[in-house]
Amino acid sequence: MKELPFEHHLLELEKKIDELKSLSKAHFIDLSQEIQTLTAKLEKSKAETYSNLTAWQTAQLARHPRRPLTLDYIAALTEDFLELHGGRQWPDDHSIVGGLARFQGEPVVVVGHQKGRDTKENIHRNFGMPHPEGYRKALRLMKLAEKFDRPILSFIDTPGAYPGMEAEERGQAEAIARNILEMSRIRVPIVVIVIGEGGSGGAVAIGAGDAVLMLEHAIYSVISPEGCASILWKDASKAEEAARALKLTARDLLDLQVIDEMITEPLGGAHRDPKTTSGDVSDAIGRHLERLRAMTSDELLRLRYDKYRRMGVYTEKVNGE
Amino acid sequence: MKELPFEHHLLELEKKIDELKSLSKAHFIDLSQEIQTLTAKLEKSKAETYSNLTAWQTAQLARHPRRPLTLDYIAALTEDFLELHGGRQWPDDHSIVGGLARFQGEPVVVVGHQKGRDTKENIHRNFGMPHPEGYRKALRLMKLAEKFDRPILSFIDTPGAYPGMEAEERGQAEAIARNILEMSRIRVPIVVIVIGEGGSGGAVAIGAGDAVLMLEHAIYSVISPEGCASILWKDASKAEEAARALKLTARDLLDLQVIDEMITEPLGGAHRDPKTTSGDVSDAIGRHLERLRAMTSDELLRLRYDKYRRMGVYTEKVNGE
Amino acid sequence: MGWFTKTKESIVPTNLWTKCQKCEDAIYNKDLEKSLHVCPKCGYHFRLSVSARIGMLVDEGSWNEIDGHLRTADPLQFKALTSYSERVERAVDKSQALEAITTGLGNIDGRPAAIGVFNFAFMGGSMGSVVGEKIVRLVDRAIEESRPVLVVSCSGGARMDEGVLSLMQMVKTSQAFSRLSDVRLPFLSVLTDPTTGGVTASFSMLGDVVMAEPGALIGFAGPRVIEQTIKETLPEGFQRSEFLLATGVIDMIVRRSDLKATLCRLLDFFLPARAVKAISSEIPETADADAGAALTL
Amino acid sequence: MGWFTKTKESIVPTNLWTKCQKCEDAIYNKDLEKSLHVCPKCGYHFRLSVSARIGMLVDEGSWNEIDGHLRTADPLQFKALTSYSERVERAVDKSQALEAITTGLGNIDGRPAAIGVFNFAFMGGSMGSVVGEKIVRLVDRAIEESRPVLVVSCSGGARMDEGVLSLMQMVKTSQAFSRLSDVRLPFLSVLTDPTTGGVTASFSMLGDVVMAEPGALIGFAGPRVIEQTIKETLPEGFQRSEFLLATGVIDMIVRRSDLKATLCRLLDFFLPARAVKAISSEIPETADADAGAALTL
Ligand SMILES: [Zn+2]
Ligand SMILES: [Zn+2]
Repeated sequence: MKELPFEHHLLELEKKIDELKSLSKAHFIDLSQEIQTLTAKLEKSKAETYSNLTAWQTAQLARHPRRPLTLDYIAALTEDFLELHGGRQWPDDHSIVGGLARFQGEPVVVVGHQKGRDTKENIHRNFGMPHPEGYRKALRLMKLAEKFDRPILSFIDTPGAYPGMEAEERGQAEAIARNILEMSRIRVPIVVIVIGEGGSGGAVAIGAGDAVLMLEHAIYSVISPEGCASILWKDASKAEEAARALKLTARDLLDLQVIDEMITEPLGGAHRDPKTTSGDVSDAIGRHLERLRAMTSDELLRLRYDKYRRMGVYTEKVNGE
Repeated sequence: MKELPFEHHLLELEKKIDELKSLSKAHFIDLSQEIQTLTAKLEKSKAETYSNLTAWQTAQLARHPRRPLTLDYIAALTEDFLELHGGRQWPDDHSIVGGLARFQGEPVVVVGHQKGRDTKENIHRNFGMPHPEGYRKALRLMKLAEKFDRPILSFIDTPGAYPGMEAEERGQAEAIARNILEMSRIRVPIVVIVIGEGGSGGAVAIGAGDAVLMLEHAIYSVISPEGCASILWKDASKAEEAARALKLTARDLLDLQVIDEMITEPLGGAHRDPKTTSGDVSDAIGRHLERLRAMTSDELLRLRYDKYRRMGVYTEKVNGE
Repeated sequence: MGWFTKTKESIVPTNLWTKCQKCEDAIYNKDLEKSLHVCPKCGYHFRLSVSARIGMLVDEGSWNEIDGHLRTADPLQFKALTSYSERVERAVDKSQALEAITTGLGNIDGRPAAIGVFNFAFMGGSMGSVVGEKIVRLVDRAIEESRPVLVVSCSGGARMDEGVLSLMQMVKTSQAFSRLSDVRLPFLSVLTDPTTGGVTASFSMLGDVVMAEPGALIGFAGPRVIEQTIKETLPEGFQRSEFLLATGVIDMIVRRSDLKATLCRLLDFFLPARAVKAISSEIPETADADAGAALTL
Repeated sequence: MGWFTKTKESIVPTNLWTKCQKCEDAIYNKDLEKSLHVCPKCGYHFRLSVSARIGMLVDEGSWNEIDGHLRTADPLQFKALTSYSERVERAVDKSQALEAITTGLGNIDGRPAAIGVFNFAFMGGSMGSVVGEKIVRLVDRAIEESRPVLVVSCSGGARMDEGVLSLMQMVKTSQAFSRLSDVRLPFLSVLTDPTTGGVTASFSMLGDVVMAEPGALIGFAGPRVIEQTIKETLPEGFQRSEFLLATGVIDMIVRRSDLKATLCRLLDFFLPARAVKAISSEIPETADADAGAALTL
């Protein structure tokens, strides 16, 4: 497993415990006391580390190469997934996947950004960075969901819209704008789950739902910490400071009332216990879906509108300068 | 002016008359008798020729390089034309034009195939053969018309959808199908005018309207005479026979009840008197628009459905073999 | 005589064996039938007869053909080297069918549906007035009885011999599916080798889900027309199912052996208020879903 | 002091002349003002101040600013090298405005409209909570009073200093225009140099007609970000108005001198039951409409 800098001492401890265990086994020595002490220390240290992650550390966890990806959640949370590739727009964009599935027995449409696990996969998936066709494919699927009155699950995990020439040529901006507008009209519940990186316009293009849930160690931001640092600090190495300043963690977003719920991750992050994570994600989605399905579509649209209408913080000075 | 084979004797006569006139003028000889005789002969010959055109001759007139094109009709029939390029699909397709205009004082949306006048223009316009984006642009404009309750004028003049690799790649078939489907739902009147070539799927993709008018010397067919000849006769030179067999003239289509009205052209074809032609086109459109605007949109959609529902000829044997 | 032994490609003299058009392997006919006419070696999908297609999809005893009596009336009195009427009669003889589509009502593993199957053996599955009318009546019937619609296309396009009337069938059929869509009944469109021209450019691309059998030629313009236009040879795989998946035109590629189970899953997804159990055990995970990705565009 | 004499590009020492950024000609300031800040020689469109923009579009005496008192509350307590509050104060000083958009009601040659004009001088015209709120209120007001909406955009995108809240303004503003669309009031969107990021990728691309001034930089990603990504220099003209016309993204390019007349024609087209006379004499036929065609993609 790839090591993140702040996990170093934990991994060292884990290694030491393993060594003691082997030693004990190989030489029939009773080291249970020592092992127990170290394990307790490890657990304490883990708890300390992961409950006090900085924003930058969270960003690193959000991008962890072993972190569960959209297709992992689809596999864990749903049955009978049938991927649909036809965005009816050239070409098929592999950085966004979607299709039909059953969630807790009920038919749903799922869409989501898809990153890769290794270089080859990442090239195929364009590192989870969509071109315009990706959004249009997602929109087609969401309209299909609307037509057949099926709720939508949308998984967010992208560094952002792809900043390339062809994406611009083919109308990246319009595609994102169109999706946001159309999502405000889709007459079925939309549950959004930020599972990793919520990168700016690329995220919001499939993220403007009724309920926005976010994993504890996911991030959601208007710009990457690196991008922000290089613009505002003129120094990309200030990413750590930028991450803090941007308020991009789930706890921050809960405070800012941008998300509806933070889904706690197992100690050490989703990748250390994907099963528990997906169980918790499933529960959270289920709860929100139940709430949203009880509404008429008029209510749903009104509340969705109000939700985003309220976002933003400003003051009104009655006598402006 | 480019000469069509069947016009040869007429052009010869015209030349002779001009010669006599110059002669008379230059030498102060009175040739008025001769000129009058020849002119009468010319008129008679013209009437004979143009009222008895074969289907193949009609096809040649329909493709005559001097024949008025969509933008010519827009300029003659409407005021305040504002071309809109944004199909919101890469790239802008110059073989289909469209925009906002006023027809007889009322706002309308116009769309149409656009051929070129010369090689350079034809390359720019792709000889009036659309790619998928052309249809999608037309559809966007038609939806804009629907949104603001403006009727649609659609001018048909294309050899057909472009049979190229990129067009296939980017979903030519789906784009045509989508347009046909969406046009059956557009809640404003759609008046279609076949002004030159009505080439197969490329034509019908913007041609499924409430009223389909057709100029006398236009053609409208499922396949070009040349294409048909090379498939069914295995010989492209049989185009003349194929043209006749295909029943592609305005009179044929009137008989087959595929068009609603044939607009008579000035003797010799639209290009010999564009002003009279566009006046007649304007009158015809005006009449149909008036009729269609008197309907509710529900009536309109029902009648549009019924119109195409009826098309086709078949028998029902009660005891099938 | 089985359908596939009639194909001109089957050059093995005996009726016991058929040569695969792709891998050239000789396949014992009984095996080919068992494998739904898919080459056991290379997966090549042979063209299927209407009866075989209905047989593999529709529950035994549930099939009721409708509108089988409709026949063309030769509206143009069309004549090329031979007359249209003659060509039709020959097609009837050759295909043992009256027209290029068979429509009817049937159940797919217990799920009622309205089903149309194109017959390529009848004038290349071309769409004229009868095909158009039969499709519209099928859709009307589906709306009456609240059935989903499935069409298995296999067609060279519009039928030239009916001129502009066959062109109008594109409008007539597409607007019928617009009505089906208005009442929110699903349309599943299956494209098989080949589906081109006016059929591709009308209703068959309008499915809520558009799927294709592997390796099928699917396009608007035929490959020869394109090659004449661009004066180049088309790359291998152009306009094949895998290419259409990669270009975002179709939703999925479904192997014939998975087709029935996939249709069932789709119907269960789209149809309201059916308490069905998941049948995921029966079919593999989205097979071939990414096959097109390897294709270089 | 006039706006353009402040730009760092105007290196001519006197305030009487301004140097054109494109053709480098020195232009007498009075001439530049008369030409609506368009270079008389090469047609370069200088960036316009909010007051100049309103002055050229809105009938004298008809302008009523609304919501001018809204100010940011620094929700993140954001601090980079300097704090957001400081940056805002500096922007207020520099631009003599309280925020990056001015909104209000006014008439365009007698036609009532709800109008928003971005102010690039205020933090690069970036969209934060206040800009979002002002746009939504403008749309609300337009719906109340049945007015069409015109927004002249000029923005670097979302305002980083408000973090994810500025991202949410994309949703907030876009959904407001969805409501405007529902009541069938027109939205005319004018893009000026530059319009990028979250403003381009939200409401400003959602106009019933989207037009741009000539030569404006318009895109989602900024050119530098793209160059860093692809590790190449972008071709001349990439992401300029003419490029966007050729790529089918925008509807038309309108020269500043034609803008008011074009807006009038559009409003007359879209607004119901206004008995207006054609004003085609005033402006040339779709100028620059095909300029982008020459661009090699
Ligand atoms: Zn084989
Ligand atoms: Zn200049």
